[in-house]
Amino acid sequence: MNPIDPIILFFLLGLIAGLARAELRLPAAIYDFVSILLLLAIGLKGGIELAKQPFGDLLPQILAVLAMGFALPLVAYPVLRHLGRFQRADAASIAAHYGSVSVGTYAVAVAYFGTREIFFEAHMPLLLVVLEVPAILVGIVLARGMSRETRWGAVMHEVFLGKGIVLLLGGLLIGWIAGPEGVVSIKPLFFDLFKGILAIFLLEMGLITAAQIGSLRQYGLFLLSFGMLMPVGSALIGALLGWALGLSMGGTAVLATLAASASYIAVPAAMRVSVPEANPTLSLTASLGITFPFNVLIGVPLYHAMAERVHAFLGA
Amino acid sequence: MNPIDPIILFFLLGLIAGLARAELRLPAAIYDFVSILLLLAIGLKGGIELAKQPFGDLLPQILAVLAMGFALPLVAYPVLRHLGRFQRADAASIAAHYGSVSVGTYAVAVAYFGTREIFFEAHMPLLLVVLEVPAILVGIVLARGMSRETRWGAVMHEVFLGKGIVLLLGGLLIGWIAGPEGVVSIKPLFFDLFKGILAIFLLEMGLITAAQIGSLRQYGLFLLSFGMLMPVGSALIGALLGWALGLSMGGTAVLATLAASASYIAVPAAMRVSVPEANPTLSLTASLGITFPFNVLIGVPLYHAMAERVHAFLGA
Amino acid sequence: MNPIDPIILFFLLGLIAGLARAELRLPAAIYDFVSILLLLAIGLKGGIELAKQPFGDLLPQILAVLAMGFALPLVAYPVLRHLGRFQRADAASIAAHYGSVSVGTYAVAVAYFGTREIFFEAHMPLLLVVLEVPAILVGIVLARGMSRETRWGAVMHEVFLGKGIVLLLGGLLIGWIAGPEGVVSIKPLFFDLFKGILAIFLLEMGLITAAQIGSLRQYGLFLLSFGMLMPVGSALIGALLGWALGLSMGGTAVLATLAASASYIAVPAAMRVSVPEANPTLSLTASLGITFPFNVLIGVPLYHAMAERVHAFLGA
Amino acid sequence: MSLANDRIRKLLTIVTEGAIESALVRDLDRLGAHGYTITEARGKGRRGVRNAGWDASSNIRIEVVCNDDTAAAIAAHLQAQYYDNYAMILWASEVEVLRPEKF
Amino acid sequence: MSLANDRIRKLLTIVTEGAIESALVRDLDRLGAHGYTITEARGKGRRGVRNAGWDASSNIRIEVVCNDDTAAAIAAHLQAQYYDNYAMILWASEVEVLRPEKF
Amino acid sequence: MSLANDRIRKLLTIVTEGAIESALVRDLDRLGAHGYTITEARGKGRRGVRNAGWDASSNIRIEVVCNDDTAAAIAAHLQAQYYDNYAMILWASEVEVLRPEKF
Ligand SMILES: Nc1ncnc2c1ncn2[C@@H]1O[C@H](COP(=O)(O)O)[C@@H](O)[C@H]1O
Ligand SMILES: Nc1ncnc2c1ncn2[C@@H]1O[C@H](COP(=O)(O)O)[C@@H](O)[C@H]1O
Ligand SMILES: Nc1ncnc2c1ncn2[C@@H]1O[C@H](COP(=O)(O)O)[C@@H](O)[C@H]1O
Ligand code: NA
Ligand code: NA
Ligand code: NA
Repeated sequence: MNPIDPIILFFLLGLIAGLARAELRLPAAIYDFVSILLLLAIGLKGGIELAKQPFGDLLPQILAVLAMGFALPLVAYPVLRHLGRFQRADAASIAAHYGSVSVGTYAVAVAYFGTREIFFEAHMPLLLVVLEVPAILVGIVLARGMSRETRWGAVMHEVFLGKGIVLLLGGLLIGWIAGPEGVVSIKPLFFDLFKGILAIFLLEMGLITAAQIGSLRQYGLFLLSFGMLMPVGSALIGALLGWALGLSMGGTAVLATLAASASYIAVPAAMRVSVPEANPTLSLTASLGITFPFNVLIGVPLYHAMAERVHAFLGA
Repeated sequence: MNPIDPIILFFLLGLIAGLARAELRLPAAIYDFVSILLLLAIGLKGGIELAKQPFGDLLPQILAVLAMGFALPLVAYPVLRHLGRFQRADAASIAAHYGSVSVGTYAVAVAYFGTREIFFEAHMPLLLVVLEVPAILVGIVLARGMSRETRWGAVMHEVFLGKGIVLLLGGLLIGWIAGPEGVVSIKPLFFDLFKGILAIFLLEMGLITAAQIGSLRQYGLFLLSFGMLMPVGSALIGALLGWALGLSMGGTAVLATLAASASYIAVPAAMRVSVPEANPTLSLTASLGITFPFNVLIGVPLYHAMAERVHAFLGA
Repeated sequence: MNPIDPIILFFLLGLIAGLARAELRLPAAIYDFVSILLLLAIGLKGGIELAKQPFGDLLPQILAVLAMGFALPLVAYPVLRHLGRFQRADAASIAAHYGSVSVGTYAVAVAYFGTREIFFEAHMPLLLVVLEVPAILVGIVLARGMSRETRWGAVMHEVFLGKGIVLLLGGLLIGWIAGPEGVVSIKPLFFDLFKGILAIFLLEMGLITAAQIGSLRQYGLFLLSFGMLMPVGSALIGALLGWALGLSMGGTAVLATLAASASYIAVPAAMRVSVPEANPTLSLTASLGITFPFNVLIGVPLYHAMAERVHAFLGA
Repeated sequence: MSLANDRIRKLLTIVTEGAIESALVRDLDRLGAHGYTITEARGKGRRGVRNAGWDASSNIRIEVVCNDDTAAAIAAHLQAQYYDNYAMILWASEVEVLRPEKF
Repeated sequence: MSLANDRIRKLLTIVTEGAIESALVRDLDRLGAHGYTITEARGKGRRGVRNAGWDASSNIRIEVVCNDDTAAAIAAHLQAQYYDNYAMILWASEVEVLRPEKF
Repeated sequence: MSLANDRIRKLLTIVTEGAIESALVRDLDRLGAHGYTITEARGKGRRGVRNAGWDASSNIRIEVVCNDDTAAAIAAHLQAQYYDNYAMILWASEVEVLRPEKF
């Protein structure tokens, strides 16, 4: 059996310290710094790989994953609206969170498969970027209809010029242009420190999660179930898609994880500006208080097993 | 002869820059970040070692060191109260500072013995944690008596859920659970950068120390002597205890350093909340303005020599 | 052909993100931290080399470079005053910026020649420090005359105790005292991470530059031309001096880059305090909005070529 | 420093979510404020604790010194546009300024 | 924006040591404040320079908008409980609020 | 909390460039202020946007509680010494203090 990954333990440390109300707080500037490093590092890694293969080969995958990004919130919305009896804006906003992706969860998956030396396709960061955007657009349309009033210019600005996309895409492009040799000189900061930086990030995520859990009681059972079942459902869709696209078992599992993960950076920021009447506590409680810990602690190994089954049953 | 350790030079740089009123200030967020990294790294290192040996073997040492933690402030208090003519609360608070430990001093000792390749027992971080707490309790009782009014719940919260203990203990547990192999992936951040991070920390400590020295004039000769003699006395107690517990020469010297060091993080925070009438300038001037530089510049090599003598005279 | 250095791409990423008004901002604390690390690292590197050679041998170079530091602003001032029709204070302040140096530009040159494995003299950081100061003094005298009113004490404090000089000189001294072996333990932070840290720094510099470019329109063509021609002229002076001092081709190119670079840390701070009536937007638009990107993107390779020509024509 | 009438202006203080900073600042410009000052903040209110640990929970505190009409316009706009959907609080007081022509 | 009487509240501003933040915030809640805003600060006073370089020397600046009684209760409590032993300063002014029902 | 006359002081708030902090603080001491509180800030005014991204564009916000004469002296000094050449704004209001003997 594999040992517990220490980065998960950092998450648990943060979570427990937060629940115990310990005097532990990471300065906001450090949280920012650490996220910036992670986003750039993930982008760079993807970019280096893109430099090795013709972009055209990836186009089918990109389009398929884009389609999944549009589909997932459309699956989530009716569940939230009718089963969960959420107001329209809230259902749309939560659906957008779950249709998009979490970079932190992706990083945990990368670490997980890296430790186990399981191969996955190196252009995954590109799919991460691709998956980030469509759910936001769907969420806004679900909340507002195709209303003329929506200031799509502002929306697009918010979506494409948010910190997450700019740094991921920027990293991708830098890695792609500079190539494997070019990046050697910045490797010690962005690659060698990656898991250590991720550990610090997860420590803070544990503290943030603990703060969200307080509001869990308020929203009760439906949100709790949704926050654990929706990712499993999405993961299945992701795993099947990965298999259909001919990804390796590892790649399938990572795509399943991407599908399962729920955004807590890009989408909240965009929803705040574009669908302000949606209650951010609801969506953050779900995505940070339930789904993030679920994915980090249980989800990733589960989606690993899922990908193995899919590949075993459906053939490689 | 060994060259001067550059980390000591960073401390001197900060000290001189501070005394010269240079426009140099480390952002508070960076000071926080750097302390968090040091505390986690020290904890992790200890935890890895604990993973290698049965915990039961350490119990006698833990109990003995715990006893020393209770004893040291009881030695310091009468000196401060009667020779120093300090008010009760002040004497109790200063005694608590000197009974507890300084993580920065410990880190300097680790670097010192590391450079010289002198072996010391790897579970020292555990003793560091153990020594941090009892002096705080003794200090409060000395200031208040066993009064019913003391809200021990709040005190315990402050003591055990302060940043220092949470990160040290958290690091210990993570290192212990993940073990040597598990921790490999986060080694570049926590272990390879350790001395560089310590250098930045000491630069800031130099600046802080310089700010304290201003208030030295005000408190005069007694505090100055106490700040240099008390650590030497404590170190002797620590060295004898180390020898009695069968520690190696290096371990004995590190335990002596721990005994000699005075807290400037955990204890001030706890005293501020539990013994507010104690003047924090007094204790910080002593612990930061006198004892910290004394230990860093003179103390560590002195305690090294002390441990050599003790082992030579009393036999190994 | 050499691949594009990724650190330049980070600068471009920041520049483009800034111009596109992306939601990207590096916390001020991180900018501070990153500059502190760069300044210390550059100082340390120079200090290690100083430890290897007798200081006396460098004295002629130091004096010659000092003279250049006094001369450059005297060349710039009449151009700004008469051709540019700037007010006396503004002309003096801008001249001071261009007579002094930019540590960021120097770091880019170090990275450039490092990647190409081109040798340059290792005591360049010493010349960097030497060049930082005289232009400030000349600028003040140009603005005020040798007036009795100038509080030279305060000026000297500002100049010699600013963050830049303290950290560069401090690093130099630490490197010099600790020597190559002493510094090994802090190498991972200061040297291995150097280019990664520089990448983050340049990302932020790109964002800052983008913010300056807005005010460019206001000041028009003269400033634009000055910001690109002045560095080329200075570089030529620097290159000739480098050749005359017997520097290697690489060293000549680095000295040319130093001469070409314009300050945006030490000089603005000093001018703000000593020549407050000079408009800081003017000088920062020139030095940050024009000259910094010019030097980083075009200048360094240009000065490289210039040094090659000088050495080819005038003989080695 | 006499409280001469022509030197009296309104000081508006707004505490709200960091997420809407750019939109808010654009509004202030449009509504005629000649300047503003922002500090990072955290706090508690109707919408719970906002501890500034990360983006979504950070507050900003904006101060605007302006004349009465501008203050009224800003207050009305914020109340209409943001008050219901965002963590926001706003208070106003009278202050005396140097160089009243600036505002 | 008329200074209508029913919209007038007290704005209490407290500057004190960061070390007592959690205790203070608990007290504010207990004494009836509906909210508060905190910013990081440094400064100088009777107890010397507090330059915020590290934990023990950091200040916080707390603002509370509340009604007169709550303000009086908070001021009295702080004076009794903290003023002697902590670096602390407190001032109060009158402000006009939007949506007075919030306070 | 009555607005008793002997508890009324002036609160001066100054927003200006971080670059002159040490000079300013020296001036405040000299002019008789017993204390001050500083927070980091950014903002916009006549001299454009100062976004605090780096040294040259950072603002500080200084508060000084003092008596009328000191306030007048400080305001006059700042106006004479700094107002023309530095990004600076200053406003004053009346506040009630606890322990008036401190100021
Ligand atoms: N009574 C109050 N006094 C001071 N600040 C407040 C008060 N109420 C709310 N705030 C601040 O305004 C923010 C938003 O308030 P709310 O919309 O009530 O959640 C809070 O996070 C606090 O920072
Ligand atoms: N007169 C004053 N004006 C503004 N702030 C002050 C004043 N006096 C003290 N302070 C602030 O209150 C803190 C504690 O004050 P003290 O208890 O006087 O040391 C100081 O660190 C300053 O930040
Ligand atoms: N009307 C205003 N209201 C609030 N703050 C202002 C105002 N005008 C200027 N400021 C602040 O004062 C600083 C300097 O102002 P200025 O000298 O006008 O550029 C700005 O960067 C703002 O932070
Ligand atoms: Na998803
Ligand atoms: Na001790
Ligand atoms: Na130059």
